[in-house]
Amino acid sequence: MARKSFMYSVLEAVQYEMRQDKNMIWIFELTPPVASTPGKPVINLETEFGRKRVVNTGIDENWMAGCVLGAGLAGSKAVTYIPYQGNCMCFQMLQNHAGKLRSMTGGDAGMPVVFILEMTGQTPGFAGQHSDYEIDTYYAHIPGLKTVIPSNPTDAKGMMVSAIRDPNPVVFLWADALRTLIEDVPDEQFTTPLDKAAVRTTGSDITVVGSGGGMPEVLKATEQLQKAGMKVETIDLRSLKPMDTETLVKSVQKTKRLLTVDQSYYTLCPGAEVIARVAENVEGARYKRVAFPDAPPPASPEMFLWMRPNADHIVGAAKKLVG
Amino acid sequence: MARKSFMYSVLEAVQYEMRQDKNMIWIFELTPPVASTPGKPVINLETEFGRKRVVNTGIDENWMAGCVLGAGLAGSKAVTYIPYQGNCMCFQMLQNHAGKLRSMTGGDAGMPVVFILEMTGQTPGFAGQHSDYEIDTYYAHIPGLKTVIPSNPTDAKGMMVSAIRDPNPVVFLWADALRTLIEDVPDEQFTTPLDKAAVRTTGSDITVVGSGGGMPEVLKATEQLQKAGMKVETIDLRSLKPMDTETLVKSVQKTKRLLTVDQSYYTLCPGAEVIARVAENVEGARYKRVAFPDAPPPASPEMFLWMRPNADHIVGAAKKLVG
Amino acid sequence: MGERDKHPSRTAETDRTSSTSRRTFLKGIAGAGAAISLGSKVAWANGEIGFWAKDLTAEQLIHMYTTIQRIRWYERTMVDKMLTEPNYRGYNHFYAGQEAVATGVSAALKNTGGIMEADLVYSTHRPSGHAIAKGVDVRKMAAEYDFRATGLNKGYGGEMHIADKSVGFMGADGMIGPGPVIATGSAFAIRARGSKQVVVNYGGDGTYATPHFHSTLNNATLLKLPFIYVLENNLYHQYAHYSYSTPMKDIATAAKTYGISGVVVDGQDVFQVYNAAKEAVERARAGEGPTLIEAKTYRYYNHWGAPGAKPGELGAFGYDPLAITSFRPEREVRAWMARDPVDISRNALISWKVLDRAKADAIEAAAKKEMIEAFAWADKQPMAKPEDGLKNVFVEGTVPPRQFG
Amino acid sequence: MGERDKHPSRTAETDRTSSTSRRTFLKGIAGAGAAISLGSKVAWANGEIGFWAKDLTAEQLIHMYTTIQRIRWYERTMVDKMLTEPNYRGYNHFYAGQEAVATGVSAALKNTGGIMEADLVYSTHRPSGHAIAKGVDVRKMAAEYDFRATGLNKGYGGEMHIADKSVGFMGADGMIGPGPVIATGSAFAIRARGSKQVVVNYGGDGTYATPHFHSTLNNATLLKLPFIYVLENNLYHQYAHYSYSTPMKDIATAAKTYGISGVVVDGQDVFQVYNAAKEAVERARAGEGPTLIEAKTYRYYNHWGAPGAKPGELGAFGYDPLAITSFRPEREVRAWMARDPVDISRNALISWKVLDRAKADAIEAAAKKEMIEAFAWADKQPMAKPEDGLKNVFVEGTVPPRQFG
Ligand SMILES: Cc1ncc(C[n+]2csc(CCOP(=O)(O)OP(=O)(O)O)c2C)c(N)n1
Ligand SMILES: Cc1ncc(C[n+]2csc(CCOP(=O)(O)OP(=O)(O)O)c2C)c(N)n1
Ligand SMILES: [Mg+2]
Ligand SMILES: [Mg+2]
Repeated sequence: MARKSFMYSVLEAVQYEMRQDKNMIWIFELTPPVASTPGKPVINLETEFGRKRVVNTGIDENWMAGCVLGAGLAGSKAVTYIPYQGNCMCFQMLQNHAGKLRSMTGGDAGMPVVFILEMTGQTPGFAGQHSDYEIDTYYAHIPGLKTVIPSNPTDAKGMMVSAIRDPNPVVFLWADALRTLIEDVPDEQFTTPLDKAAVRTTGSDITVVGSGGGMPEVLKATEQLQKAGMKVETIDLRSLKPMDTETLVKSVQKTKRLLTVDQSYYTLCPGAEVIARVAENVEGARYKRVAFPDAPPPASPEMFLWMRPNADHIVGAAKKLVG
Repeated sequence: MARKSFMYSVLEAVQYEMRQDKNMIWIFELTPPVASTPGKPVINLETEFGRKRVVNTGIDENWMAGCVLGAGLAGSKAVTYIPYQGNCMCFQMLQNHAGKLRSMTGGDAGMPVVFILEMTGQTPGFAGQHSDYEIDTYYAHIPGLKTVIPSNPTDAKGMMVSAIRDPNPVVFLWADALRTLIEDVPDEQFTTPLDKAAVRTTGSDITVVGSGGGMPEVLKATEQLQKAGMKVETIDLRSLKPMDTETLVKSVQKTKRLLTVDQSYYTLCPGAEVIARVAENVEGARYKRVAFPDAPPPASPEMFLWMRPNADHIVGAAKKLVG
Repeated sequence: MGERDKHPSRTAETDRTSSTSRRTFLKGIAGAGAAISLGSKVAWANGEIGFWAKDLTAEQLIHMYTTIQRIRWYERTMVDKMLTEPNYRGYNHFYAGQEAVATGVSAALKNTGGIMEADLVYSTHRPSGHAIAKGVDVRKMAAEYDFRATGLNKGYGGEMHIADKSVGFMGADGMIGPGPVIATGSAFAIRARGSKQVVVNYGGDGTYATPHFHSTLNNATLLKLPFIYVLENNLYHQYAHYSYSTPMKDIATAAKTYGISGVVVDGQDVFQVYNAAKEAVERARAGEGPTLIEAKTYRYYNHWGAPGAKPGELGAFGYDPLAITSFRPEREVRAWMARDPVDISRNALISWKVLDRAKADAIEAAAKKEMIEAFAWADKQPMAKPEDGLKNVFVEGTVPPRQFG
Repeated sequence: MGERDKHPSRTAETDRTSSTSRRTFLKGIAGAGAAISLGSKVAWANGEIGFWAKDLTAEQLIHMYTTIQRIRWYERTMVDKMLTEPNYRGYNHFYAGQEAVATGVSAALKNTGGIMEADLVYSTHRPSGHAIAKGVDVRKMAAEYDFRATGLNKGYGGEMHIADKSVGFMGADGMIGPGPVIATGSAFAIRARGSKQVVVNYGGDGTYATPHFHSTLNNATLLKLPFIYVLENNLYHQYAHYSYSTPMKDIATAAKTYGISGVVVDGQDVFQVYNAAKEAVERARAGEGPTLIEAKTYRYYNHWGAPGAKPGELGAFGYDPLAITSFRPEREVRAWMARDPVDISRNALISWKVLDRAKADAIEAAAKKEMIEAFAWADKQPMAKPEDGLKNVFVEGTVPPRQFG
C-alpha cells in the first residue's frame, strides 16, 4: 500500500500485466507512460519494455486505435492511451469495427484490447475542443464495447487490470481532472468488476448518481447534504455499458428521488439513461438532472465555471427534489 | 401537388434553393442527386448545375463534411449527402468543428450548411456495419448542431427547405427505409419548423413517441391499438435537437403512460432522453422503452427481424403499459 | 480534373484459347451488347520482379490453377443460383475476373497455424477470392453467404464479414478505409512479438482516396512493419472510374513518397502476381518493411449482384447501365475478358508442360462439381435461431432483449 | 526508424548584427545553457522561386519588416506578462522565431473585403503571427487571449480560437488535422462561385502524419482548388522530432505524388517566403491548382507557455527539459536563433537602402509600444457575463441552463 496518483495506479497495473505477457503492447502519442510517486520506483513503460512494444506515434489517433485493434485480432493484448484532443478522431474505428467485429464474424474475431480515452472538461480557459466531456455518451451507445469510467485511483487500478484481462474491447474513459487525486492504493494486482456501480454512501431520502470526473463534486455535495441532515445514497456508475440497472433500481425503490449529475451535455447525457432505466422499473419516483447545458464550453472562466455542474448546484437541486 | 418519394421531395427543395442562390453547392459520393416521379420533370442536380457546384467525390466522407463546412465558413450555402457507410467517418468533423466553431469564435463563424446523413437499419441480410441505425444518438448529443429526422416525404421537403435557409449547421438524418414512401407533396417551396414534434394522433390512454425510420411501424401499431379501443397519442419527434419537451410533457401529463420506440440501440437511445425529460416534469407516470437490443444487428434475417422493433412489439408493450 | 487524360484506357490483347468458364461467360453476356471489339495493348507491368514461379513444383503450379478455377466456379455457381432460384438469399460482390490476384498472393503465404503462426490476410467487401485462396472452407462460406446457422460465421456476417482466423483469414470488412489501418496493427503486434508472420491487406483502387491510405503507408513505413498492401486496381469504385479519385495513373507510385517499395503487376497473370508477392513477403519477413503492390485487374460483373437480377439490367451482371458519373464501356469489359486469368494460367501451364488439356479440363470439372455441391450443402443447412442474435456481442453471455419493451 | 538519419541536424550561419529583440532574447536564455555554438550551414531552400520581393515598393517592404516586429513584440509583451503578473490568465503557443512565414505569406494576399472578397487564411493552435500578419486588431486579440467580453471573440475562444472573418482570418483551430480539410472546402466554394479568392492553410510538420493531410492534398489536386498549404516545419510536434512521424526529410516532396507544385523555402527569410507565396497565389488565382509550401523554421520558445512559468523549467520558454521521446538540443535552439527573421529582414532592407538603422529602430520601438498599449487596453476590458455562455450556440437565442437541475 502506498499513496498513488491515478496515473501511477494505472501504470502499475499495466506494468505488471506487460511483465507477464511478453506480447502485450502500448501505443501512445503525447503522454509518455511514465509516473512516479514518493517511495516507489518510477514507472516508465517505454524504457522498460522498449520501443518495439511501446511506441510514440505521429498525430494520428485513428491509427492508434486501429493499431491496437489489429494487434488484438492477431492475438496480442494491446492498450492505447489516446489524448483528449483525439478522442473522437478514432470514433468510427470503435463504433463500426471494435464494437461490431465480434458479432459480425459470429465470434471469430478476438479483441483483448483497451482503449484509454482521455477526456477533460475541468479546465477553465480552454474552449469547446479542449474542454469537452461529451464522449461518455458517444462511446456508451456503441454495442460490443464495455465502456467504463473509474473515478479514483483505486478503481482505476482494479478496473485497468480487469480491462486488460477481459477478452472484449474495453473503452476506459480517463477523466483528466482526476489526475490530482492521490490515495492509498494496494501494490499487488487486484481486479474490480467492469459491470458494477459502487454505492458510495447509503441513505433513504434521495439517490444521487454521478460518474468519472463529476464524482469529486458529487461527493462534496453529498457531505454537505448529509451535514444538513439529508440521508443521501450516492452511487458512482463506474461502468456506463453495461449499466448496473439493478443497483440503480434498488436504490430508487427505496428513496423515490433520483438526481443525476453529469459533466456531459444535457441532451442524452448518461443521466438520461439512468433516469429512463429507473423510470421503467420504479413507480411514483421524482427525477431531476444536473448536467452541462447543450452548449460547447466557452473559454472564459466566468462563463465556463458558471455552466459546469458543481457541488453547490447539486446541493440546490437535491434540496428542491427532496423538499 | 403530385405524388413524390422522399428523394424527389428533398431534391425538389434543393433544386429550388440552388436556382435562387448561384453559390450554393452539393457534394455527393455514391448517390447521384437524381430523382423522378410520374408526370414531373426528372431532377438531376449534377447536370442542371454542373460539376463545379455539384461534385461526386472519392471515398472520403470526412472530406465531404469538411468541404461543406469550409464552404459555409466562406459564405456559400452547402449541402452534402453522405452515404450510410460513411456516416461516422465524418463524426469528429461535426462533433468538434461544425458544432463548436460558432461558440468558439464568439459568433464569428457562420455555417449555413446541411449534412444529410443516410442511415439504414431496415435491411435484413446486412450485418452491423451495413444496417446501423445508431447515429441518431451520436449526433443528437452534439451541441451547436440542429439534428432532425423527418419521417415522410412532406416533412422531408419542408424541413430541407428550413435546413438550407437556417444559418446554423443542420444534421438531416435520412432513414433509408423511408425511400419507398410515396405521398402527395406540394410543388411549391414551404418550410417546416426544425424544432417541433408532430402529434400524429391524439388520445388520452397512452403517449407513444417515435421518430424517423421507426415511424411507419409506430403508425401501424397505433392503428391496431386504436382498433382495439385504445386512445393513443402518437408523437413523431421530427427534431432530436432541440427536442420539443413541451409537446412531450403536455401529452404525458394527460396520458400518464409513455412508450418510446427506437430503432437505435437501447442504451442511450433517443427514447431515454424523451423519458428523462418527461420524468423530470411529470409525476406519477409509467414508462417503457421498445428499442433495438444493445447488439450489432446480425445479418441473418431470422435474428435481425426478431430483434428489430416492429408494430407487434409496440402493440404488446403498449397493452402491458396501459393494462 | 485535367489529370484524367493521363489515364490511358485499359485494353487487352486477344487470346484465342478459352476455358469453358470464359466461353460460357461470353455467351452469358452476348445478349447484352455488340460484337467483341478488342484493342491491341497488353495490360502492362513494371518493377523488378523475379521469376520464381517457374521454379515452383508442378504441384504448386497446379494448385494455383486449381485455386483460380475454384474461385471462378464459386462465383459462377452463385450467379446461376441468383438467376434461377427466386428464394435464394445470398448476394455477392463478385470477384470473377480478379482471381489471379488472390491466388498469386496466397501462393506466397503461409496459410496454416492460426493467428500466432499463419500469415494474416485482411480482405474487403469483395472477399470470396481472397478467402478461397487463403484456404477457407467453401461449404461453410456458401452457407454463410445464405446466413445459415452452420455457416462460417453462424449467419451473423454474410458475404461482407466472412472470417476464419484458423487459416489466417482475418476477415472481410464492409467499410472502405479502416481495414488497412487495422491490418497494420496486426503487423505491429507481429513485429513486437518477434514472430515471422507477415500481413497482407487487400484494398481496391477506391481505397486510395481514403484518409486511411496515408495513415496506413506512413505508419507501416515509419515502424518498418511486415506489411503488404495489395491494391487491386479494377479501374472502378462502384460507378466511378478511378480517375475521379486518383490523380496518378499508377497508384503504386504513391509508395515513392514514403520511400518504400511500390510495384505494378499484371493482375491477370497469376505468376507475375506470385513473383511480386514473394519478393514482398521475403522483404517483410527479413524485417525490411512494407510493400505496395498494385495489381491491374478487372471485375467482370457489376459492382454487386443479388437474387432477382436479370442480365442486362441494373443490379445484374456485366454492365452498369444506370451508372451516372462514369460507366464501364462494353468494349472495355470485353477486352478485359479476353485476358482471362483462367485462360492465362491454363495456357501457361500447358505450354510449360505442367498440364495437358485433358488434365486442365478435369481440374475445372472438379472445381465446378465441388462448388455445386458446396452450395447444395449450404441449402440444406439450418437457419439461425432468432434469439442467438443476442449472443456474440461479448465473448461471454447474451445481452438482454429490448425490442419487446 | 532507420529513416531518421536522413534528417540532417538543422544548424545555421552566424549573423553578426542583431536587433534589440534578438539581443534580449539571447540574454533571456543565457542563464539556461552553455555558450552559443553555431554550425556553418545555412538553412536551405530549393525550387524555382522568383525574386519579386525586390521589386516591391519601399512601403510594402517596410510593411513586412513592421509586421515581423509587431508579431515579435506581441509575443515578447505577453511573455513578460506571464513571467511577472501572477494574475494574468492568458496562455500562448508562441510564434516567435517563425514570424517571417506568416508575414511573407500575407504580403502576397488580399486582406480586405471579408469572406466574399478577401483571401482566406486558416490557422492553427499557434495563431498569433498568422492573425497579426492578416490584419487582425491586436488590441482585441490581446483581450481575447485573456477571455475578455470585448475580446475579438468575446472571450469564448481564447488563443486557440481567435477568428476575424472581416479580414479573411478564418480562425485558429485547436485540433491537428481537420483544419486543412475545412480549408479546402472554402477553396471549393470559391471555385464554384467563380470568385478570385485563394485559400491559405497553415499547418505544422505535425500535420503531415494526420490522415487529413492526404485527404487535403488529394482533393485539392483532383478539383484543382485555389489552395495553398503552408507547412511550417519547425522540426517538432510537441516533444517529438518530426522524424518520428515523417519518413522524408522534405515534406514538400509529398506534393510529387499528387503531381502538384511543392516547394521548400527558408522560413526565416521573409522575402523568400513572399516569393514562393506569390508564385503559388498567382497559380491558384489562374485556376492552376494547389501548392504545398514547406517553410523550414523554428519556434524559439517551448511548445506552450502559461502564467507562472519560470525560465529553464517545464512550461517555460526556451527548452523542453522534461521532454521524453526526443528533445530540442540547446545547440539547435541557439543556432536557429542566430538566423533570426527580424535580423534577416532588417539587414536586407538596410543593405537595399530601404531603411536605415535609425528608421529600423524606430519601427521596432513603435511596435513595442503598440503591443504594450494593446495588452494594457486588454487588461482594462470587462470580464464575460456568466450567462452569456448560453449564447452563440446557435445564431439565434440562447440554450437553457441545465447545471442547476
Ligand atoms: C466508408 C465507406 N464509404 C462508402 C462505401 C460504399 N462502397 C462500397 S464498395 C465501394 C467501392 C469500392 O471500390 P474499390 O475500393 O475500388 O473496390 P472494388 O469494389 O472495385 O473491388 C464503395 C464506395 C463503403 N463501403 N464504405
Ligand atoms: C488531433 C489532435 N491530437 C493531438 C493534439 C495535441 N497537440 C497540440 S499541438 C501538437 C503538436 C503540433 O505540432 P505541429 O503541427 O508541428 O505544430 P507546432 O506546434 O510545431 O507549431 C499536438 C500533438 C491536437 N491538438 N489535436
Ligand atoms: Mg475498384
Ligand atoms: Mg511543428
